[in-house]
Amino acid sequence: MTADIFLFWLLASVTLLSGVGVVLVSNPIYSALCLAMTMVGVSAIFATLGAYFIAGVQMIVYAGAVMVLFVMVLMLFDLKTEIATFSRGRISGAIKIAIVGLLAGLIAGTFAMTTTIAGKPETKEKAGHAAKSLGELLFTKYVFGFEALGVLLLIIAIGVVGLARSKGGTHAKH
Amino acid sequence: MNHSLLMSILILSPFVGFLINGLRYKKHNYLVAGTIATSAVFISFISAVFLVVDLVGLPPDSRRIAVTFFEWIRVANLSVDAGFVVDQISAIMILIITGVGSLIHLFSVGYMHHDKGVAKYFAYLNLFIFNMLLLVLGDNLLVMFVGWEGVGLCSYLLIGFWFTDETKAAAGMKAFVTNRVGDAAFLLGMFILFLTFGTLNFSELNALVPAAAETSWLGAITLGTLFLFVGATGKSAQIPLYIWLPDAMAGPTPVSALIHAATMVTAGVYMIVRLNPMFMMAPNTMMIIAIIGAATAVMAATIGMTQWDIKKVLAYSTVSQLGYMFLACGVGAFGAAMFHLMTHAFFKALMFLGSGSVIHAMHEEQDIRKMGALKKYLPITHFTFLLGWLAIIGIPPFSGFFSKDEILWMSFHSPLGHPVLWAAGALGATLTAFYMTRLMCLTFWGASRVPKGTHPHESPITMTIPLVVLGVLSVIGGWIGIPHIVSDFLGHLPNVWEEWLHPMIKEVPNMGPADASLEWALIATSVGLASVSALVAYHMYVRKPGSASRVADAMGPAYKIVYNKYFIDEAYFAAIINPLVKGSRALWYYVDVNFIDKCTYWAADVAKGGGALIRSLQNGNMQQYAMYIGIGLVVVLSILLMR
Amino acid sequence: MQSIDIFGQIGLNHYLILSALLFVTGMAGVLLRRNIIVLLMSIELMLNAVNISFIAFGKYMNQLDGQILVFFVMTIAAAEAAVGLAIAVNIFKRYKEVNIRFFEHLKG
Amino acid sequence: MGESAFEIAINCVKLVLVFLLMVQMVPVLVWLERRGSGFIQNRFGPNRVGPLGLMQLLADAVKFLTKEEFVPKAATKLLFYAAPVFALLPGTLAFSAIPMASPLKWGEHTFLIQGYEIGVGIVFILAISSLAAYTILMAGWGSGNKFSLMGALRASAQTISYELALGLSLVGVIMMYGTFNLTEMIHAQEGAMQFQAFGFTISSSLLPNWGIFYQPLAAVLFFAATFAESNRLPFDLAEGEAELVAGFHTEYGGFKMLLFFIGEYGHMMVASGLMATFFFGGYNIPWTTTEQVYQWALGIVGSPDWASALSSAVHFAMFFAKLAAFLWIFIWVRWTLPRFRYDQLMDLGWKTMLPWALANTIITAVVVFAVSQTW
Amino acid sequence: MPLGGVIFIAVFVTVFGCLCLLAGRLLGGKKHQDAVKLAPYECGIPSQEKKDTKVSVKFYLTAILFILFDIEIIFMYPWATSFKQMISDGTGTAALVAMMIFILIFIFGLFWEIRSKALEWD
Repeated sequence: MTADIFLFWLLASVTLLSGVGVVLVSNPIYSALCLAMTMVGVSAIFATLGAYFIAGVQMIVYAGAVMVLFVMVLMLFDLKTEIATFSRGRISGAIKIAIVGLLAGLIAGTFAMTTTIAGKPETKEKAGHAAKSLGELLFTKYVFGFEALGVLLLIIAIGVVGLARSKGGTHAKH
Repeated sequence: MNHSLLMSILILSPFVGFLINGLRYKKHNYLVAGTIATSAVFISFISAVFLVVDLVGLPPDSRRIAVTFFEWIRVANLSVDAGFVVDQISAIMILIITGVGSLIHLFSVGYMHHDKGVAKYFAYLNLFIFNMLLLVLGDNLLVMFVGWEGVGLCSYLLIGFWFTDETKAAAGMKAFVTNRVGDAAFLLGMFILFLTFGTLNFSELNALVPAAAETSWLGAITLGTLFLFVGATGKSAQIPLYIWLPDAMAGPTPVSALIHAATMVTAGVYMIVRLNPMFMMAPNTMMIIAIIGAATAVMAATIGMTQWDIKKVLAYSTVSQLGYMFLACGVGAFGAAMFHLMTHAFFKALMFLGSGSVIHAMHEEQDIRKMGALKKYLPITHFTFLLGWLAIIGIPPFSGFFSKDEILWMSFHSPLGHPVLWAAGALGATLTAFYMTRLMCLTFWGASRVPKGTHPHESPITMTIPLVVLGVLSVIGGWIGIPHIVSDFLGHLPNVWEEWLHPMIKEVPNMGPADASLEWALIATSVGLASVSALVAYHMYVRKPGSASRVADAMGPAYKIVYNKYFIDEAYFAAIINPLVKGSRALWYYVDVNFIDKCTYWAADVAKGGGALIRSLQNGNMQQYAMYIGIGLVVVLSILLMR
Repeated sequence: MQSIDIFGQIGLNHYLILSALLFVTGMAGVLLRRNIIVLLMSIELMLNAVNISFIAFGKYMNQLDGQILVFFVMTIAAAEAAVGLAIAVNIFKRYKEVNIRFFEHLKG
Repeated sequence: MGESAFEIAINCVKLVLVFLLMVQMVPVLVWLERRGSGFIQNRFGPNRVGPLGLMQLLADAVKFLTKEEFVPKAATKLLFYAAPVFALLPGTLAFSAIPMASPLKWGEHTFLIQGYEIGVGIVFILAISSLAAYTILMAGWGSGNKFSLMGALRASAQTISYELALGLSLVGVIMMYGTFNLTEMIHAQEGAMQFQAFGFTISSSLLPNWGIFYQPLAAVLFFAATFAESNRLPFDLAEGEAELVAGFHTEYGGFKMLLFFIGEYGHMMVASGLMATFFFGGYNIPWTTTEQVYQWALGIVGSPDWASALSSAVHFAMFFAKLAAFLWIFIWVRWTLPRFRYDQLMDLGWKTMLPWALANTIITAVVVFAVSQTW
Repeated sequence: MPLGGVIFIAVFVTVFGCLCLLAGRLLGGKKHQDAVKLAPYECGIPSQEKKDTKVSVKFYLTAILFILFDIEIIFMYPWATSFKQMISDGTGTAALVAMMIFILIFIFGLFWEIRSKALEWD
């Protein structure tokens, strides 16, 4: 099991580091690329947890679609020369950082002290089987949510076209 | 027939008429609206007749048809039902209300046909009938009070019916405000009675009262009845709250006939009669009622002698006659009060309608100085008016004679009465004879003073039919209550009235045996005085026109005082209204503007400042919002983790 | 309390704490960055952190519901990103501005 | 990754071998492309260096290596350098997931002739290839040249547009096989045609049991979409030379350019491998099953270990043949069809292929459902 | 677990690429660089500022629509794998109906986009 443990620490550190990179890097394009890296790392973590299909979906949807959109937008509007990275205000900045730190400690502490789920991880199953059960669950228990999401996506598609159309024609104005 | 069904038809029929006319008033012409309203009241009248017939069929001791529709209020030990009861007293009232009411509705069809708001008028009239029925049928004070307020509202609406005329609108408001004073007292009386007896139901109250003997000079019963009486003075236009009634003549004449002569103004009398066992337990109240009644009778009569407006004369006459009824109540002659109430309803409604007919003929002219010799133009009106005149001045065998005589006799004979009261009553009768004769002379007889261009004409048939019917009733209405002494003389005619009311009326204790010769003497005196007075008036206004003004001049200041209604209105203004207005203005300025408003401004400033302070938190900076969420999360998690 | 080999034994808590740290990192981004697009990305980061929790719980409780929920969360996150970016681009086109503080002027 | 150090080592070596195979295919393909284009266009192509110009490969490599190292001034250095490196990744990672031959059983060990077996193989490959857009965008933006950027945007827009048709066309395939696993798919295509319908088993030895006979529409759509995915003619709008010079790699030269080439050819190989796997039976020899081949090999060599090795080799040869065939089709099409206009390209992706893929999905679902009913 | 393999080959390839770059740098010919050469490539005319680049927002609109439709397609995958299984489990009809509704929504969206000319390139 040492390989698994090594993998966890590797992936956790990669994910966390790139996550921190998102916040700290001042060029938003690097931020986006860092986030893409985080997504890939999270996907790998899903894989270590046996959720292979979800890992793939994570890659396709987040890394392959959402982040591409972000990068595309950033490149499209060429935001390299950036305004100041962080918002002004020393006091509020200090408070915010303190909150973040406290929250990190608190959540971690809460988990460490309270989580008592003693269930053993399921025995190794064929990944394909998990995906199949996922499909069955999706189409029985969660079928309503599934259809609702279909409608949501339709609405978003229509709305986004409306947004993109509004005031500005097809070309970015300068 | 089913009593509750009859009762609901009786009560709701006018209400349905009100809804139909009220909700669609713009679409109706006078004929449709009048037909709807009149038939609504007529249906009510028929149900009333059915109910009364059923009531008559019951044995005398249990003549009572009670219907409870639902429990209206139940709070702690206050329990009020929407209960209605037809008994001997309310039976008379519903017959008068619906009967006279339908006649007046019929009259209105002709009288109001030129008016634009005719449907609205009929709607109000129907609403009034509905409320009046609530008032008389309610089996407890609260339901009665609902009707009481309802008729007040309708009175206000109808007095101010031509609200575009400011004085008429003001008259409506005056009536309403004056009534409010009485209503407040009525409420206080109700509270006191409820506190004392724990119920508002009439029969329960009347049953409980005899057991609770009054111990002190001004106990709960005296106080309660006194307050109720003040309420009655408001509604029934007695001293000191009569001032609204003459002004109420601003409304359409049929309204005056219905509301301000026949029905609503008698509500106070009705209320006292309904609670007569309780009033009997409060001799102090009784005394006050008798004195007020007698004083009102005389004072209103004196004012009536000097008025030139045909309706004003009738209005003061009404006040005066109501004084008689209160006098009767005050001396314990409740039967006589009810009797006079009924006969008065007939002849005064007749006279008001007659005056309406005259006004109609004279094209809205109300000043009797511009009339005279209308006999030939308005034969039917004149004849019926003549019947009313004979009835009111108490000439036998017209109805007024019997009821008025009964009152005068009782005020002399009853242990609660006093010769002075009788003397006041007799004086009032004399004055009544004078001013009514004056009215007849100036309106119908003597020389014509009708301005050129005015062509008086007899009224249409819808207006004359009610006059005729009421005329007949004015003549024969008194025959059901012929006094013992007269009936003995005529050969033992039954006194239907007395028998009918007997179970409901508490006997005056210590009533001595009637002295026949004394009674005859008193009757002769009052009739004689009235006749003489009438003759004098005839002489003064027909034979020698002008002598009246000489007399008035001779009287000088006294005449002036009377002509100006004893300056009562002015006195009220000086004593109550102006100080009230000034005090209110001072309160408004010093308390409201300078204190309360400043407090509220201060509160507003605080809120505004606080808002500005808090608004700085809501500055649109999304990250700050997120920070607040974060702070909240930290706090919540800390609390969770501490536990 | 028995001693636990923190580094040698990977359990649920490890994933949860990783998720918490990622979440907090994303939150720091939301709180501190000024570029609206970076803000949107930080929100995505937070959502991802939550997804890790879902999957970890799902695995350790032997249930697939967690994965379904992650599926849904991803969908909604993508939709949110789409709309958020569309709005940001719209504003950028008109005002040449991506500073979050600028968006304060859009009220009313 | 493996239970023991031995297996881990074997797996690592295997992965490196797969990668090297892929890299070594590139010069061959370049040569093939140039010779092939010459053949198609009725000219010679490279023929000076070595026999049939085969040594041209080496000469090219030397040329690439000795080119001047050049970075434009406006470039963002990190991205400019990182892009070609990352260009290698998607192709390699995806290609490693494709099974290339039947497993080799040697003693107690079983060696899969592929980089790694992934349970959700299709999803993995789609996920990996969706990362290709980053390379393009990084290169285009990192060059600091507006032609590069526009080329990159065009290329990525095109890539993602065709990814929809690509992904959707696979839904029918997945439905058919009921799995994401590539090995299971290959097993499902063994032997001669045989399937269940209305409760009957229908078989025909006329045709192999290949996916293309069940999903012809999906095969056409998938193949067309892979062309667009790999930015090859007739879909090479990103480097529309008249307008955009050379697309996102305008500023690249030398070895960096070579890495892009490797990535592009890697993409082609993945596409070809997937075509073979999904629709043409993978490493299976037509009309036969893996078991039959193994028995045949056992009859020749006798030892189970060697028989397994032999059958793996035969299967590998079969797979390689199919791969080469599809690669040749790629080259063939490139030099045959003219280029699309950009709006035509997008219209084709969104308005033609996507609806057809949807139709394919619906038809497949309905047919699968109907055929499963028995009466 | 194949994940280790994936990571291994990814790292290996990255290192390989870096080595290649290094080799190109080391073996590359001598440098002649001047301002014109270092300027962004332009067809013989002085290069423009990048700011002036006008890029059609169509690209990002396409990307957004891609995300939305991509998710819808991804939703079909678990259904596709388990469809046969569900048919034999007896829930096939419900699954088919659910997916048909979903696909109808998809088709509606697609055709709405086509009709509203969101996918037109000029």
